[in-house]
Amino acid sequence: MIGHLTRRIVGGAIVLLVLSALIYTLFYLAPSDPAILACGKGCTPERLADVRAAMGLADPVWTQYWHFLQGIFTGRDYSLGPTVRHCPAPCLGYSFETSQPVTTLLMDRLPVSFSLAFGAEILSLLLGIGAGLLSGTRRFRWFDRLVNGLVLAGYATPVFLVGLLLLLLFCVHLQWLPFPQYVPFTTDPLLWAQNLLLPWIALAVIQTAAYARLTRAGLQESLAEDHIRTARAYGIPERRILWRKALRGALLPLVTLTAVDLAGIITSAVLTETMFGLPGVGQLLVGAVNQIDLPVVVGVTLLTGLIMVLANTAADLLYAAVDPRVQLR
Amino acid sequence: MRRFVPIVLTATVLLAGCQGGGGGDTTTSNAAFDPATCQGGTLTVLNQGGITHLDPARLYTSGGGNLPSLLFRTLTTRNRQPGDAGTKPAPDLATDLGTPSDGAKTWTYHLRDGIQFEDGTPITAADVKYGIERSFAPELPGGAPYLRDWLAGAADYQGPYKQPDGITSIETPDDKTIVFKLSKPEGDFPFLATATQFAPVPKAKDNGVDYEKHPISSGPYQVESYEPKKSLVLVRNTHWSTKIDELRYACPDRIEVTSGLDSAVINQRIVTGAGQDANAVTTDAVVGPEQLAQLGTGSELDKRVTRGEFPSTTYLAFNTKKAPFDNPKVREALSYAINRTSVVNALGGSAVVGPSTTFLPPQKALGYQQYDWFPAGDTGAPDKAKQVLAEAGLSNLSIELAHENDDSEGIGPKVASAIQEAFKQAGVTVKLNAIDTGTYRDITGKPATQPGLSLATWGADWPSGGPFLIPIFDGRQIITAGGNFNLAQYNDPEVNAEIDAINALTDPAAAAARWGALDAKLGKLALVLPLTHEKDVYLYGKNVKNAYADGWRGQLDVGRVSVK
Amino acid sequence: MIRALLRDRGFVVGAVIATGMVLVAVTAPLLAALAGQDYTTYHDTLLDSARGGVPIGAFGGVSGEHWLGVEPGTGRDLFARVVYGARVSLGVAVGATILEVLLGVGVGIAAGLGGRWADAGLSRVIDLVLSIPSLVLAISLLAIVPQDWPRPLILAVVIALLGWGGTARISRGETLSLRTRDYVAAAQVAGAPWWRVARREILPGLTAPILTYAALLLPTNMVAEAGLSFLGVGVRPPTPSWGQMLSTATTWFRADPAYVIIPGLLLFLTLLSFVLVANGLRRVLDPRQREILR
Amino acid sequence: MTLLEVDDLRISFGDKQAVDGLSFTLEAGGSLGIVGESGSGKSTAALALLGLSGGSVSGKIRFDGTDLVTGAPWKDIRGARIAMVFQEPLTALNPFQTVGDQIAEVYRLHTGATRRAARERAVEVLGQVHIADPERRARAYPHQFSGGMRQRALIAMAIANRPKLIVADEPTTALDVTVQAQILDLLDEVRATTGAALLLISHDLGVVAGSTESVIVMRDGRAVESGSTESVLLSPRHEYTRALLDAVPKPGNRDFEPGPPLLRVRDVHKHFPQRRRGSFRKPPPVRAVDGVTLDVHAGETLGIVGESGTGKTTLARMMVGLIPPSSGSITFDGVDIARRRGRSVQMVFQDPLSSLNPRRTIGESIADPLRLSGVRDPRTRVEDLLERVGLSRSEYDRYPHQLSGGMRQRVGIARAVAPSPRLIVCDEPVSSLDVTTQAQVLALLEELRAELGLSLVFVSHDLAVLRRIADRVAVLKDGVIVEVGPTSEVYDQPQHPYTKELLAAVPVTDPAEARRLRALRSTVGR
Repeated sequence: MIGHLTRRIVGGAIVLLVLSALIYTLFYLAPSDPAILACGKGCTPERLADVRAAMGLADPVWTQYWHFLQGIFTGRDYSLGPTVRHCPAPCLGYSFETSQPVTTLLMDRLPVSFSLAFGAEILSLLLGIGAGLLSGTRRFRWFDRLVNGLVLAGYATPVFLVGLLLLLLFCVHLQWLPFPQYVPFTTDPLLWAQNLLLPWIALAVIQTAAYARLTRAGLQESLAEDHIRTARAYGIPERRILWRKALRGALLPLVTLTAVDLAGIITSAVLTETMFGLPGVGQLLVGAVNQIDLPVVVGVTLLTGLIMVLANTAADLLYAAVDPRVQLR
Repeated sequence: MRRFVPIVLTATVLLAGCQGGGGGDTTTSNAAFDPATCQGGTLTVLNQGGITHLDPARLYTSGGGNLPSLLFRTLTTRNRQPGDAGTKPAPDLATDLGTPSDGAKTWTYHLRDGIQFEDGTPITAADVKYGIERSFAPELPGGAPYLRDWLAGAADYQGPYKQPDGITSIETPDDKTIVFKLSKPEGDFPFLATATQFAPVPKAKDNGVDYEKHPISSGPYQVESYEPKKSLVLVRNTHWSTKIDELRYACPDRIEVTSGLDSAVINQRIVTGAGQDANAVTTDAVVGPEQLAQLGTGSELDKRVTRGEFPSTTYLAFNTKKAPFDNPKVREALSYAINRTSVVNALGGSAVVGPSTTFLPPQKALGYQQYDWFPAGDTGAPDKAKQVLAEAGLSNLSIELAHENDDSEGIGPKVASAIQEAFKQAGVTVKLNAIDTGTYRDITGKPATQPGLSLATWGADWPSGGPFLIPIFDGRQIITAGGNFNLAQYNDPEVNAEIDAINALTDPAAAAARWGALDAKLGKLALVLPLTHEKDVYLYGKNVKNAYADGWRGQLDVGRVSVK
Repeated sequence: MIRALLRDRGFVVGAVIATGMVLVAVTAPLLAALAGQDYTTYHDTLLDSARGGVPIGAFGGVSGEHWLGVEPGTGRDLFARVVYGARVSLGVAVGATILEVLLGVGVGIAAGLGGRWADAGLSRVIDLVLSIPSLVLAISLLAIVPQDWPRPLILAVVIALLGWGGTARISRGETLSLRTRDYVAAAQVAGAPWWRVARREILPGLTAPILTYAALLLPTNMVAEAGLSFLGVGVRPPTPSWGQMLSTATTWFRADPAYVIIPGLLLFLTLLSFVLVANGLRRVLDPRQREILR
Repeated sequence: MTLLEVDDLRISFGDKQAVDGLSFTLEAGGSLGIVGESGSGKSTAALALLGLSGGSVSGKIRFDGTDLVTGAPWKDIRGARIAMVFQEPLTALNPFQTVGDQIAEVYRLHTGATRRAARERAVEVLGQVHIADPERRARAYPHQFSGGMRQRALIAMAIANRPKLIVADEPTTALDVTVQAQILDLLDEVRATTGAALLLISHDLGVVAGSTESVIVMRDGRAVESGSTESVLLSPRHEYTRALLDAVPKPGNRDFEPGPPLLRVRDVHKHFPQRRRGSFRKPPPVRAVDGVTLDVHAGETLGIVGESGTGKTTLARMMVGLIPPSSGSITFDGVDIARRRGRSVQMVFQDPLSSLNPRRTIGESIADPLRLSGVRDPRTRVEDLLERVGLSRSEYDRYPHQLSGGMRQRVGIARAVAPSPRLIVCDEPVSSLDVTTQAQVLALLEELRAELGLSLVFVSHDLAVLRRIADRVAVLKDGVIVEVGPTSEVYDQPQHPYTKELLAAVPVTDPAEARRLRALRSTVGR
């Protein structure tokens, strides 16, 4: 268990290291120069050189990368001009564009992405498992078919398409819902939910179907297992068999999937956030890429990479927790 | 999605005003408005582009900007009047527009009495000087380049952090007097003095890059909270009063700015006007197709519109040092071939841009004179173009067109495709060359790397012909190392001499007439191919009063609106 | 097998639509010519410039000449753009899928048949690829690649480079399981060298799972292309792509809903058809009916 | 007193008649065996006793005064009065629940006992089935038990409610021979101590021989013969019963003069490294084969016997050079086996389905080694070989899944003899086949050996099979050969205690002998 975690952590660290190095190299090779953007219109070459030096871009790329790594582990100092500001570890640097610490920017955006991901995940789990149970117990044939068809359609639907259609329907035609704008949960939970409802639905449409199918398949597989026959042979009531025995096996794959999907929503939220104009991590990234804001791009990449690594580890641990047969080594 | 110019405060974009060209209905609703009793309420500002830097050294705005001028008073500022009057500068911290001497090479200002920072400290000439010096620091990039160019001996100045001795060409003989020594005559200096770099900064409060977290206000409001590109909340500055500032009304008690919104969402919200949105205005979200459909139909929305014009031209730049654009016939032929309707549609339709046959946009203050030397009609004259090309012995012409790789600045793929198609009608094959937006100006601004044909925009930093024509046509402004705007690489001593002569004029009206004549003269040479000029249509909320298009930049003047 | 496939109604419907789409993509110039249109010509007279350039007429300006109406803002023929758009969407997806399969199967077999160290090393690489936030990296990559490189090719390569992990993992897993089969041992006892084992014994066993997986990768890659084009890092104008159209549609969907519905519906239909094909293949080829559809 | 009376039981699934007029009775505390090959309907009949057979059921099942066909109070019957012991002990237990909880759950359900009492009962019955430290083991999950322990746990679950009838459906099929013996002994013991009747279902005549008083032989849903175990097994009247008994391997008797050593195994070890658990200490490797020295002589058949996990497959694979030994040497004709692969030594595998590539025709599979040894157009040779192993020439183009198990194993043998090897190592070649097919394949191997002058290494867990075919036998335990010698010597005068234990565990079809062995086991075992 400890060994497994150690390996996971080391492996995750390597992934993050490779990712950040990759981004640094790519941006170094890229033709764009963030100093030009900062310097603005009418920037002379002399001024540009000064600005570049002030932004720390005059150093060779490996020196920049080394400073970046140092910042993560020991923090770094930034010259503000007359004074020096210390950025404590883990310091991901400062945005070229807005001079804000990248960590602040990320912390600022995370609640939005998390709200989006968790809401959508919970919604799709509830609907998906519900539908899966209904169709898995084969009580309604037509429902079974419907779920089957929906999962195929869900797989074939890009989130931005669903998003557009939902906006068209609910915000423009029916005008039932406001055009989404992010309201922090702490400000007004009701408005928070109301505004996020459409993005949640857009994301859930796709996942609900997948979960329904998985639940249904898992349930059927689970009900066909030998130990269910044993339970029947020992007179355990069907209801109890379904809820206590079959469901657990059926939902097992969902446990790992949920963790990974959650990470997937956060990391691929770019599309949803762009679609609905939510100021999350994904939107931050798109803006940063356009502005060649390297520290922010690296920051977002590392954050999403970290979330993926954590989710995968969490999935492993969860799996081990719910399935006694699994031993983490 | 037209996110073009009016992103109020971003560093990359130029802002300037206009004569209020189309703004016929600007004053109609103001009959009952009384600036003495307008105070109260909270104004909501919904914007697309956020404020990236709230540091007066880094802001690139003219006329003091819209929101920044609520915090930063400058030596002069734009005259806050509807219509033509609004295109003139007016004294702000200074007692007058400045006294020129030495043939407009020296400008002297006196500060008015009673002016204070938000903490009650009196504002001195040294504070103004320090504010200007800060803008030279490479740690604080982004501001307009004119001061570095104009101030004598300031080109190599590295800012007060590295060179605390300061700039010698700015003198402060006493707390109330500040004198600028320029390297050449500049009659437009009162216009430049509206820039935020001319706002006072108390040296004791300067903490460099972090200063923007809470810049010390000299205006009617002070910062309550500020998040770059996201939000800005302003509350009253108790050390300001209408007694020391006649131009700003500062009606709302509180101003809440939200940025980073989609323009369609902003306009939708203003139209609906639910809750706080009834008190909403926008300074950068021009109306989209959906609202345009509702305008002019006699609906309630028609009363909630301001129309202005921003002096800006989108054009095709010919590199006359590169074949085949060194041949005037080619430039003429393309001028005949252009289909301006396609370009207008690509930029959002006739409500928000107009076709241009002149380089100067149609504003009186700039000295606009109508001309159309190569009439292409609404949709181009491909046959005429073919004929000109045939005369020059150039059929089957194949050229490359450089453009930005996104449409955010209005010189992206959409416009490029429209031009490609128009030239195709004239038998000219165009290959599109998309260049990353981040480096576009760098590549086009270096004669060594400048493509033969590129899309460009130019906006005036203040409503005068000088900043519009000088960087583009003054042969001495060709900067080979980079940052060049004279993309035609045109150098005619006669034109240069005329520019100098106009620059020395301190009467704006006289200067305007000569700028207009110069533009018409240059137009005959087809050095550039003008495409469109900006028009701005903004909506405002139900409760907003005294909303008129600011004559300098075509936007609502936030300094004078009321929500009471 | 084919008979079994033909019994699957979903597969048949999917295959018909998918084939149709492929045909459309291949014959795009012909179809556009048939409609008497091309995808670049501007029709300014069909737009209401005062209203921002929305098409004049019902449902996005549908007429006898413009079968699906015209594009708002430009007046370009939507039918021509849609059929040419199919080329990009399908081309990029097919290209990326082929690359992913080649790369994934190669690495997977190498890891599965190689020694302990080769497996350990390659498995780490596969894990790395799988744990990369691919959309995030793709956006950065595509923003950096020089603009004048052939865009569809770059798209396919980027999508493939970030997406071959799944194929590799499946190939490795299958190879590891296949190599324990006695028939592989039998071949080895008979003295077959490793490459002969890989080609004759392992590869045929990989065909079914990889084919099923690849069939699902195709729509996934189409979504990826559409998503990247949607975000503005896809193909360059005037080349049309469905994702790009949907991206433009976000500004037009209130004023010209038809512009959302046409490319959106096509994208959905095409994706659905490929998913149906994949689902049918899976049912027939993969008797264990593994739930790779998620 | 009659506990269970089944009269003219018919169960059909659509057109298929799975059970076709089955009748029998079972006395309280008595024992009955049902024997039949797969598909004979024996399990369906057993499930019908619990109303779990599915299909349409008709006829009469009278249990303890209740009719089980026309609806029964199943809640009081299942697990309480009739308890079932299933074949696959791993899958028959819920993997997510501890063993103790599962037993307690069943007990509570039927007795309404408190949680605590149920728990105590679970521990008690686990002790009753001889699970050491039942208190602690009750808290373990099924996967933490060995196969034998799982089956004990299932039996514990069965007796928890003191049922009147225990139905055991192939309870020992998946188990090793010694464990099988233990489980059968346990069932016997449980029957004695609880007074429950036992219905034992098996395909193996040897299994029922020692454990039941009477027996029914089923075929195609019908009882072909029934009676007391003694009379049926010792003097069968029905020819099917006779055929079944005949197929049980009989001791072979071949006079044999061993030739010179052909394959020499010298002090061979094979250790598989274990993955690190925790980050500190590397665990010791698994010693699959731990010092084996062995000769295979020209012309002989060497049997290697061992239970699962004794390293016999590893040894077999090393003998053909598939796995390199960790240390020691294996030489063929004096040359390292790794360099002789392909020509001289061939292998026949256990699972004939897995040993043939499902995507290639069987002809191609056989032709492969021929091609590798340089034959250009091997089709005719392959067809000859097919004929030789008893298949028709036209089978060349068929695929493995189109053949029966026995035919597939013939293909496997044809492939092995194709490149004219001198030694064939057979790894459990008949263990997945029906008894009757098994006999045919063994006969084929013997013929080929004589005809081609082959040497055979025959690895098996089945002592009876080895006794029939092997000239010499080596007994493998924990990677070490504990005893080796001529077959008759090893079987008749076993020296090593493990050999004795193995021999005592072998199920035999003679009921008297079976009882003798059980008595022997109880003295050897404890």
